[in-house]
Amino acid sequence: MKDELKIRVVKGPDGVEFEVEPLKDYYCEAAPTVMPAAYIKVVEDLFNWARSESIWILGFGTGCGAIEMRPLMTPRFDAYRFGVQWRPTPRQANLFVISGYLSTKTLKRAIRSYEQMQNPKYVIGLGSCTINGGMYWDSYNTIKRLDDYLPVDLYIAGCMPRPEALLAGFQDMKKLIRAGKAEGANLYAENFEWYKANQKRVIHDWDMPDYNW
Amino acid sequence: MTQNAPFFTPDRSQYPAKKADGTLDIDIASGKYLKLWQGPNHPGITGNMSVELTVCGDEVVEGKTHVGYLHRGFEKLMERRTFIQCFPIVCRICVPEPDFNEYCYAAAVEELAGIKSPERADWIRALILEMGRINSYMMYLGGQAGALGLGVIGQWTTYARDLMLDRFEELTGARIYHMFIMPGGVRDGLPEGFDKRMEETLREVESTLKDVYDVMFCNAVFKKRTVGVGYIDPALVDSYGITGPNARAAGVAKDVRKDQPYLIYSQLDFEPVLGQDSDIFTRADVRRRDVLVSVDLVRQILAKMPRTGPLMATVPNVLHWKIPRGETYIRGECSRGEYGYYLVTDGSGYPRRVNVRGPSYTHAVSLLERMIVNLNISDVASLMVSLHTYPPEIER
Amino acid sequence: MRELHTKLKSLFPVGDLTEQRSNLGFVTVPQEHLRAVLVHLRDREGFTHLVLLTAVDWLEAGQFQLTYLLSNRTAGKDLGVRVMLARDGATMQSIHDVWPTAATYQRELREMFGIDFPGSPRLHEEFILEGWNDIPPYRRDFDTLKYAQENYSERPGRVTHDPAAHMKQKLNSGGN
Amino acid sequence: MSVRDLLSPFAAWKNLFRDPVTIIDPLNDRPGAPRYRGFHQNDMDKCIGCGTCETICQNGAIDMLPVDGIETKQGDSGLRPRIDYGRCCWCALCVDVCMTKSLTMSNAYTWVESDPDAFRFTPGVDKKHWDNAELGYHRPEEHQLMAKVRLPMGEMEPETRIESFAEIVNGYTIEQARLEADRCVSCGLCVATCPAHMSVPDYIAAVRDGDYERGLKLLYETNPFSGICGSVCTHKCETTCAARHDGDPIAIRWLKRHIMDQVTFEQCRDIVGGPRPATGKKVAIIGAGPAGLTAAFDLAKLGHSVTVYEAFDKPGGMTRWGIPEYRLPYARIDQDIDVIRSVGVDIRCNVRIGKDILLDELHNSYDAVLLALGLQLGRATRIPGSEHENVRKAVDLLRQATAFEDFGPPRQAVVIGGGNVAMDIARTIARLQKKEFGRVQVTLTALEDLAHFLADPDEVKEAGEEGVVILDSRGPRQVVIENGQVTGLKTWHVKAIFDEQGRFAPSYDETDEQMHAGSMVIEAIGQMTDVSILGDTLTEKLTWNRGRLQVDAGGRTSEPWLWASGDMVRGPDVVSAVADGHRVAQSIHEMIAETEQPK
Amino acid sequence: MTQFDEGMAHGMERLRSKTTVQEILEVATGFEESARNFYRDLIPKVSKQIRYLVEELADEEQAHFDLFASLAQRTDIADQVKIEIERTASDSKFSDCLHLPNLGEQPDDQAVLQYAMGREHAAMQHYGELAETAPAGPIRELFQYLASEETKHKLELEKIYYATIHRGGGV
Repeated sequence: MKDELKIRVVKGPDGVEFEVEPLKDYYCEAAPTVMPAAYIKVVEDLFNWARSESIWILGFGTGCGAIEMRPLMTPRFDAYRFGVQWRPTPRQANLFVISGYLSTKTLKRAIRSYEQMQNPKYVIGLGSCTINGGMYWDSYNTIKRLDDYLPVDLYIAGCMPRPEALLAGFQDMKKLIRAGKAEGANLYAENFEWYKANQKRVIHDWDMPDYNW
Repeated sequence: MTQNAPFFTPDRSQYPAKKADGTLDIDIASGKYLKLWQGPNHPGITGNMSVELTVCGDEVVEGKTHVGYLHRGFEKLMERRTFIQCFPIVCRICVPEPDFNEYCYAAAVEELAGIKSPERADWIRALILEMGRINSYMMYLGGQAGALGLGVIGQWTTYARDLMLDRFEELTGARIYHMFIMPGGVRDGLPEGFDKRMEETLREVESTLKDVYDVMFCNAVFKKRTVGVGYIDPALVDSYGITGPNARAAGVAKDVRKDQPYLIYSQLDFEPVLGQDSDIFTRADVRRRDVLVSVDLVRQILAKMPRTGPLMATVPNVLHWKIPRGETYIRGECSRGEYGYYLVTDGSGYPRRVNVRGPSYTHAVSLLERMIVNLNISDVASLMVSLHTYPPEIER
Repeated sequence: MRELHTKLKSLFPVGDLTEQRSNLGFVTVPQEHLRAVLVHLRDREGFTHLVLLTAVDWLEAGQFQLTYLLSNRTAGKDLGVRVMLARDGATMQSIHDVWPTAATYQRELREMFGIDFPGSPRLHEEFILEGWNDIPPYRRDFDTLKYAQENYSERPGRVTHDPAAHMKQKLNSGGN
Repeated sequence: MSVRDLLSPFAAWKNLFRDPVTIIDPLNDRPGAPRYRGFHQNDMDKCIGCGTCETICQNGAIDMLPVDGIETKQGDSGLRPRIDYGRCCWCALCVDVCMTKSLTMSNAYTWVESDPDAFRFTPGVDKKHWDNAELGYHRPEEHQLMAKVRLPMGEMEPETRIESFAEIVNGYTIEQARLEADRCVSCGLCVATCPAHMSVPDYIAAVRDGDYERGLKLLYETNPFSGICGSVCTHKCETTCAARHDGDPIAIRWLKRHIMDQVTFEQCRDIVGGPRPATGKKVAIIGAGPAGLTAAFDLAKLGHSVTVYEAFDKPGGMTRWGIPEYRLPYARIDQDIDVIRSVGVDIRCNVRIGKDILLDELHNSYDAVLLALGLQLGRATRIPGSEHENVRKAVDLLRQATAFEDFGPPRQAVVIGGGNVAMDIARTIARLQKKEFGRVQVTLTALEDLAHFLADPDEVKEAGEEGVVILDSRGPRQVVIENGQVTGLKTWHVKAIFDEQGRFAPSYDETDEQMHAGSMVIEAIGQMTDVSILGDTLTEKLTWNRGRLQVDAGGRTSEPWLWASGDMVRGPDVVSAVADGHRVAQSIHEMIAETEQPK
Repeated sequence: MTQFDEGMAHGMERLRSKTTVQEILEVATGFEESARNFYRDLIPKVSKQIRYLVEELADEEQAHFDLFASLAQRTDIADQVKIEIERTASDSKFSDCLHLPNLGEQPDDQAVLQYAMGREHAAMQHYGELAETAPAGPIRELFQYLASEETKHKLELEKIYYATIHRGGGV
């Protein structure tokens, strides 16, 4: 365990000493819960419509594919007109685009980022490597199938997919959300143990709480 | 404002104290210091990497570069791929400017296998490398401005870069990973009407650069934040292995294209762009002017290149291509500095060892860690961008 | 290149010169003389730029080859200085004080090859890998495919056929 | 810092007056470039399932799978590549190495799916919207990752070779062989075509590596007649070679020969490893041709005592008596046979069944008897005049030539036939004429047109170079005899050799009659087996199938003690005979093992 | 001329005097019958090895016999025949180049084939001549039909002959 994650005693400006336990104090330990649909279908549909029209992407470029997001953020492809925008922090985002392969080191950060995102939230796997390892199929440091570790709603094939393909993916994502089929976050909550077991199998340096939001 | 606050000591340079062995004495528990992680999920970071900052107030007292988030083990993977199978994988080592990987790898294989790529292929290779350089710099300019809040620059440069990607697409068949320069030559010649469309694109790049000059370089805010900040002592250039615009901005005329001309660069007319002040502003300006050089080089190449002739040398059957034992190093001047491939072969059908020397390796780790000390937190992103680092070439 | 080699040879017990190109040569130096050779090259011969430092695993010979590639920009020449190390318990003196940037290379070599450089700063901090639990991955005896298959699940359902075997079975079964 | 630095940034406002650069409909307005490497297409008619794409794919993205409706046949494995887009990196190396240029890439690039398992597809089989896209990456014509052209085999000039019976071809040098071997993609399509299923890609790899011991070992695993086959094999394998779709097929036969050229007799002998512990079982084999001797070799290696009876004074069968020396030097036959002898095979020459020893005797004193008689008898055309004594059969003349008997070569000869035997005799006569009269006067008439000659194209070409006049599409009409002497052959033009169903059905045009002068007419048409040694009783007892002995898959006849193999049951071809020899040996061995079992 | 050729010529003369389609067919059927009997008698004489060939020839004649016999039963023979002769087979003249062999006591396959081809050839020619001399109408058409049938059979034999003699083992 890293030094800064150990329990330590800190003296405050008022001279009072107190104990700080980083892993325990700063995070909620409660596991994620399934988010039920609204009682009335019309209301749920309305919610889903609203969600689908405000896809806020977490600006975390986890791999190569991130480079094709820049053109989307700029005037030529202009994804904003489709209700898609990028946010710098997980708290403000509802779509996590895993842009390609994930090394185990990034997987750890990606999981934390995903868990910090607010419900409802979605994941898109971008490129071949998220589907079956892609060209890093024999690498010792990258995961091969993303859906073992995070609930993926949609995949876009390509190495890397072009901005147009990404846009098509966002459009499909909208359709899924509107149809109420983008249930990845609930899947994650339902199968939390399974996901955690998978994650811990490959992340050897597990110096973080199991879940935090 | 700190004068009136007795809580802080005005002379911040006494922090951190040094231990007897010379290492910094940073006791987090003392409450004087704070750990601040910039990245990997952070808008002010150059790609998927992170810097672990120890700050005292808003001043960085220690910075540690953390890389490996993009580590795929290329050098290991290549050891179990045949020489031709390595060709598609190398470009993935650097996303914004992948072609140097293709070129250096191909040239290394050719040298050890005793193959000479045809002249026409060399011209096309140089064309691609210069196009990639323009792209890389355009991205950099957007990033450098963005790191200081000048979002509009990125909007413009990304558009210009995208036009260049269109040229890449029609020439190579792909936007980002071109996989066009293969051991032995290149895949194909220029498509019909390429020159004309290229000229239009170059004009757009030039006009964008003019706007960038007006809005970014002649901008009081930008100057205020960059002039005199992030100074690299020219004396550090060799001891820290600094190359490319980072060295040239410090007045050291390091440019592989001139020092050890490769491909057809000896037949082109250009001078390395130099700067004197070695700060963030100068580095940005050197790169801006370097784009103009590249634009000119692309024009020269298109005017001078042969239009007929073979594009591929005769290579052995690629399925069982064996290369005798040997080792070599091939370098090229990429937008960030010296890019090189060290290739060792052992007579089998697979490379014995490939080592990729990316310029960011020294820039983003040892150099950044040295320069980041005593910097204001708000300048960290700007400094990092000004070193123009791409993490995948560090960890590969 | 030849002149330089002759000069070096008169000063140090260096091996033969491998001239790869007119401006690139490789020379093997005994482990204990490396530092002196490097300092000499840097201070007297103008090889001021450490281009890279890396290792090659000659598993069969039980050796690591360390390659210190130096460049003399004004002369436009490169010299690769090779050091052969015993693979078991490989240890090499650190040159981080000759070139500060070497510390990073040494950290990487420590992590990826398991070569020790006593005295090199932050040598034992993780550099690229995180929580690595196997032999250093760049060693030749580390099988990346095997590791990947054991640690990461692949999408099932892939099966292939060898054309020759398939044809033999389809066309020639029954000894006909 | 100046005032300019404060004002200049406002230049950005000018963009208010610029046309927007935004693409209105990015999903439809942006087709991939003409060279774009998008999703795969595969032309099912061209694809041969060689799997080279799978071999080169560094991502392991391609599987070769059987596909409904695509049959496995010679030269087409029936497998088709299925691509996993969870692996593909669109490098197009698979397109670059595709042997038939069937695999291409379209310029389509959008594929979004919720189901991660949906990204596997067999292009050309699983219908996709880009199947008919015309744009996209196709391998440029000059972009070639493998050599297309076969290394030419060095051979004697026609003027020189016609002077003697010296072997024509030189064989590859090591360097040439390596370059030729380098062209092979090791797909293995040829293995099924080779009757003996020789491990072609593996021994070619051995040539590439210069490891001739390994190559030799591989050769002897499947073919004890490798020396002979290296010279005269019909190399059907080369007709299914993947390389022939875009360039020349690999010179498989010459590479085999090259291995044999590089090794000594002692190495061959050591590889096969001498006689094995005896089982005490005895097998008699009649006929020391390739089929008989292959069976003998196999059986001897299994420890059985094998005696081969040969009617002529030297073993080798048709390889010796039918093939002229300039194609196959006798020393090469001797070496192959000596290796076979070295495992303990006893070859008794000059023993004629029915005359020197009776078949019944063999039946009584051996555990099994194998007939490997070959096709020793030439067929006659039986056209008018063909009974004349100067109308000869090619097989007979070739035999005489081998035995150095003088049969009085004619000053002018006409050969009937378009097969290799016809070429052999024409070229043999040509050499004899050259020696005796100083000039070549041989006319060869064949029913078939040049495109359908049974002879190897090389043979036809070389015969022409040596001065043999080759007339195709000529049907023999009559041997012209004047004053008791043959003066030539009359032929009619053959209009067509195939009927609508593609069956052989020559049809004549009697208005086009030609006369070919010659004092000897040589018939080189079909051949048949001399089955008279079986005797009437056995002939009646045996089951026959359309003129040939009825045998099971292992070559066993309806008589449990008697097997038959080689040309007499299979049709003529050295390597087929070898393959048959193996099968029969296996069958005989199984029978012997079965009878052992009860003990 | 061989014995069968003469015999056939004589039989053909008999046909010339017939005036109805049924009558002609009856005679033609008789020819087929005698041919069949000839081959059946030959079977035991040839070596077992090639017996299949003679058996096939006998079967073939039997098939013709059956065909003509059934045709004779029909009332619409004329129409049937007409349809057939529109597809008249043309002679390839291949077997013209062969002698008629003397079928000795133990003929070989080549001799049997040559004999059979000769026989079909003669029949074809005779029917052809008859067709030419007969007045236009159903009778001529019937002769044309018969000539065509024999030609077809002959062509079939030629194929077998080529495959056996010219290709048989010949490389």
